[in-house]
Amino acid sequence: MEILGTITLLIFIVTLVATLLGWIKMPVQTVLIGITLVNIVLALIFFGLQGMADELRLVPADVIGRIILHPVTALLGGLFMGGVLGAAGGFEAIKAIVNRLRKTPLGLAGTLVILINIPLITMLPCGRIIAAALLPLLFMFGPEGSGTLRKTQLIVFIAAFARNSFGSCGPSPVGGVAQIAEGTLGGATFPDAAAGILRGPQVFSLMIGTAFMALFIRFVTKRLYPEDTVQIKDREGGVEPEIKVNWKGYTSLIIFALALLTATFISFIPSLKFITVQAIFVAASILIIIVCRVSLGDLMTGIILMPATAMVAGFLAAGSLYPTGGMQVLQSIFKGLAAFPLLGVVGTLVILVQAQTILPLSCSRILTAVFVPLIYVFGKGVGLTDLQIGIVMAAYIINATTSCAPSPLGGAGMMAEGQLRAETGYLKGAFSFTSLAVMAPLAAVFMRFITLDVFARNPQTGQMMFTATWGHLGQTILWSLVIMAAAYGLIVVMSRLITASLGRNRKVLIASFGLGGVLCGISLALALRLGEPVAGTSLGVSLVQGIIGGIIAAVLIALMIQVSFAGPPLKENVQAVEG
Amino acid sequence: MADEKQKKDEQKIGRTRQVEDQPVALPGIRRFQSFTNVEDRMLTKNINRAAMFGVAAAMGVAVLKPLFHGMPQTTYCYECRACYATQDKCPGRITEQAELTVASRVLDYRRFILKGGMNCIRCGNCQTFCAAHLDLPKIFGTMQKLVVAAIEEGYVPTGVLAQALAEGKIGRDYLLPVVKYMQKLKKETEKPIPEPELM
Amino acid sequence: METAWYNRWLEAFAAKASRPWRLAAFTFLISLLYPGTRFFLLAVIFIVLVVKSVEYGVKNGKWWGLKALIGVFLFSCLVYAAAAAEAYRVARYRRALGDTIPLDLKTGIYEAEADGARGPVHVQVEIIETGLSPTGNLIHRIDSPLELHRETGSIGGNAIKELNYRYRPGTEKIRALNKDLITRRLDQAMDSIDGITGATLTSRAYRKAVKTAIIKAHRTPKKLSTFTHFVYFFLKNEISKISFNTLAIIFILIVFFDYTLQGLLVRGTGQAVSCMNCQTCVGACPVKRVELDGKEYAFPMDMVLAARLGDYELVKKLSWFCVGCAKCSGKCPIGISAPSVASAGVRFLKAREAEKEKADAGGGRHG
Amino acid sequence: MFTFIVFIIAGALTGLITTYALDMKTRKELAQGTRGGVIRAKIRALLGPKKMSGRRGASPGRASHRLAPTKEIWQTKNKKKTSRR
Repeated sequence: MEILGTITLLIFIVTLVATLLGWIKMPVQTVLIGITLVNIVLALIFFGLQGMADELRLVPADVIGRIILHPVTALLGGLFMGGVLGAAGGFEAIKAIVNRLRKTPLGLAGTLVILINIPLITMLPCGRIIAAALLPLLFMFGPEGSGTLRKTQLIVFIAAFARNSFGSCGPSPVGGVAQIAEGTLGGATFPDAAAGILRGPQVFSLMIGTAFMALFIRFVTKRLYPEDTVQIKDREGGVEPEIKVNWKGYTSLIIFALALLTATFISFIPSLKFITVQAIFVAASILIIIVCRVSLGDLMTGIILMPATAMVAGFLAAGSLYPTGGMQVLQSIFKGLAAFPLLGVVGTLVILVQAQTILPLSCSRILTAVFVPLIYVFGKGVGLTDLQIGIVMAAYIINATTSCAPSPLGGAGMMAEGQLRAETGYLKGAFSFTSLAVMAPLAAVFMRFITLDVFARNPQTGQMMFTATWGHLGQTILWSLVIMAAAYGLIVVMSRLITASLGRNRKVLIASFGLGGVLCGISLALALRLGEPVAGTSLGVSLVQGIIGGIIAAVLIALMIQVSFAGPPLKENVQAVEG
Repeated sequence: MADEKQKKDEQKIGRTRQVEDQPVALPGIRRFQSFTNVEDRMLTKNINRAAMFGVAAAMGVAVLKPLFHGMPQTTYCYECRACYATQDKCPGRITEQAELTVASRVLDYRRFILKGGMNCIRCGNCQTFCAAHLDLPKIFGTMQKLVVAAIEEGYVPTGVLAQALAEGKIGRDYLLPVVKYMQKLKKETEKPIPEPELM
Repeated sequence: METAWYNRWLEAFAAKASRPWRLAAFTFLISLLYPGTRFFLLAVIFIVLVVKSVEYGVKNGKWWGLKALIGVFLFSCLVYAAAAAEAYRVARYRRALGDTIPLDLKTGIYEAEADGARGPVHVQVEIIETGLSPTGNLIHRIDSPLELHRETGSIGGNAIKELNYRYRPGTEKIRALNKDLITRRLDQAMDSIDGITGATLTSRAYRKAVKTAIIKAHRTPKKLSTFTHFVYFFLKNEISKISFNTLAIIFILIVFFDYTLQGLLVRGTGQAVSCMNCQTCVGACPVKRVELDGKEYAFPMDMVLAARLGDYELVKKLSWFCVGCAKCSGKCPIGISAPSVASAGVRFLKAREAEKEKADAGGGRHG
Repeated sequence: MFTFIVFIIAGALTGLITTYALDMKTRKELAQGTRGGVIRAKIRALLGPKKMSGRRGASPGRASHRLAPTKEIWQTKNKKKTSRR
């Protein structure tokens, strides 16, 4: 059984890495389905050889049973809504509303900030739902459209929007990724965990992560386009083209907003709890179809098959590891790492937290379904308290939801890159870096100081504790500021070091990632230590362990990013801009 | 010299799907791209088609199977695992109720038995925690019947049953069919199986 | 290039079974599998047919379709009323009997068997007229002939002797059993037959055999006729909150499945299924944006997506704008070639149109 | 409440940073960006799950329902809630 587990796990990881590095040039679905089939065939052969022929019958059901159906159907339901909304002109209505907002005291800057954060406000189960429709509209702010923004500004704007939208699946209450972990955390310590224990940290670190992503891209882009100070297309006489939106657009937008609100808050009404998100979305789409007289075909135009199919294929591939014993092998590998003195429990946890960014697949749920139970079992195994497991889980989930952005396998970040007409990989570095150095530590800090105290139950009395104090608030802000300042320093220094040479840029990239990893390791180790001691190590030892783990994870991430953020050499680039 | 090194770097780093001699239009975009890279295509068109069909079929199976067996509710389990909060209030000592629901969805007998599904007495404790308010007792009850039928047909591996018996994962209501089946096997294979005392 | 046999077969399927037909087939399949939705799905089909016939009537001034539908509706109402009336009568009869208490016993001796520890346990139940129950008949004695079973003499055999002794005519035990039969459900009443310590399997078998015998003695209640069963198979309204949710999910999945299928059926457009809407092709394309019929399209990507959705008319229109430089296919991360997908779509459209024309012409000649 | 405060502070800060990153450096634009960030953070904090705002009264009924003994949970199925001892 162990041999079989090792072989299947090796097949899984090696094939995925080969696909990520571009050695296997096939759609990710094909690769994953291939892994599944190979693993199942191997399992059949092994079981057959061992004389466990009657075990064979249950293998297919076990594999198919690993499909988590809810996020797939919720995502497809959301995409239906997107398609209908687009056809009815709802997104045009958003544009008109934004145009109107610009003339209020909010001004252009405030409007852009809100626009960037629309995905975080709507919180759909997949960022693609809203990004697919809104990205082309946002692109029209740039030189090719109304010319409101310059090219560098546009790059920052689109990248920040993408970052925000592709993290929004984390805090979503309607089939979000965090729900997988919330339930696992639920139990004696956090009986109400499913009511949103992970959503606060997610939102917090996503907000700040978006801003840092924008900062990162700004510094890098400034180096790539040093001369980009003029607007490429002047506005003709300052007159902007008027956006015409008919009543259909506004109506559909209102129905959409109502459906979203219903979906968000329905779980708080006990008598209506049974209505699922999918049902609400389908009903709302059909309502829009009837009211706004959109054709039924428009329902389907919004569907992006890629995430749904990749998700199913990924669940199948990961599921094929269960009956073959690959999961036990994975667990024992991490246990072995934890026994290694230089890495220790803290170092292993830091690597585990980054596991998904190291293997960025096109949808985070593929591996989250594997890793969340693994982290829980691992944490219990090495003697972490429930609070500490909560901290690790918060940091893990934010990294997991981020992992679809830097994925080269049709990850969501590619939508932004494609929209910018850039080679794949231009934004990947920034996405990975912010999730490594800023978002995971911040989520851990927020979880440690604010959320856990709200959710934890007093072990003596069994009552819920509500002990978050002003001191906790101060500590949260202090720690966040320290982390943000360190990350800012890193970004500034790194952007200064970018030159015309790609090879040198790559070294800079790896070095800065390593430093980011150090930052991540230190803050995670501190957040864990501030709860209770970890596995009996002293503070200094756990700091060192965290740093080593962080560096290993960061270097692995940097190696997985094939194309560095520097893109083509500067010289050539400047020529291209000029010519 | 420096140019050569740079080119080498570029080839090593980037995916080469473009004509390198062409000037750059935007970061990473060259003015002319090769028509079709034959080596990128391989002979994979039909494989991709088949894989996609496999994906869709797997989804179809995952939804139609519970429908066919009278447990349509399982299709909208969030798998948020909120039911784990039942903890020691579960009289059947089941710790992972969500696993049972998922096992019921695809009729995964092994998972259902080993996670303690046959211990369920359908008290409805876990239902109060369910975020989607599924009728968990009904689902588990239906599944228990199906498991018993499967055991009688000899569909469930004996290894699973022996393990479940040893771990006390078979509730007293279902001991009889299991023991009967094992006894039948005992007659065939002469393996010693302990006969539990009922009532 | 020679077309592979499976491609020819798939394309013939795609041309014959277009999307409405496929969706109807899926709906039918679901309604067969899932009783709770039958009525709802039938109603949906009926409403769609009514809308279509009204459209036809407005266009052509002929209302036979609508009239036929109204006729079908009235007829099914009548059929349903007949079935409902019968169901009501049966239900009333059962209620009068007491739905769960099988008390309507016939007099006589009934025999039954059940598997004991080592073989079948044989039981005889004698029912005589007592006048105690509403129908007047109750159990007189229970007997298990010793020569008919093979239980272990010291355990099972003794147990059966003991049970035979307990349920002689007129004992306390048999009166208690009769009382339980009147006041409780059958399986609950069976629980009142105490087991014999140490002979669990035999006791169980005894109990089961007694139950089977009583069921044999029971006069079968009036059943629904085949006609009513048939009508209720389609028309019984079982829709609930659960079926609403499940229907939504099934709807989503059917659409997903069907739209995945479309790309797989038509040769050359299968690549489009893997499209991930990343718009890299739009960046590479010299055309980039196309305005058609008041709508704006992101150029090669929307063409590929239209091919995936099976909207080949749109593909044809959009393909007029393509310059065929194939920069997009060079940039595509998965290697989809938009021009080749589009040309495959247009080729399929043309082939279908040609076939239709041929069929029309052929039909005219024959007719 | 603490979540609310932290969100607003973070919102203001990120609004400021984003505006700066978007290359809008005049004081007016920075102020506008900050305002936008705060509004966004407020909306987000209000939309979040009730538990997150840390108010005690948010879901006591739910919690007590969950902590109730088995028997009473079973009885509440008849729409009539039995009082808890």
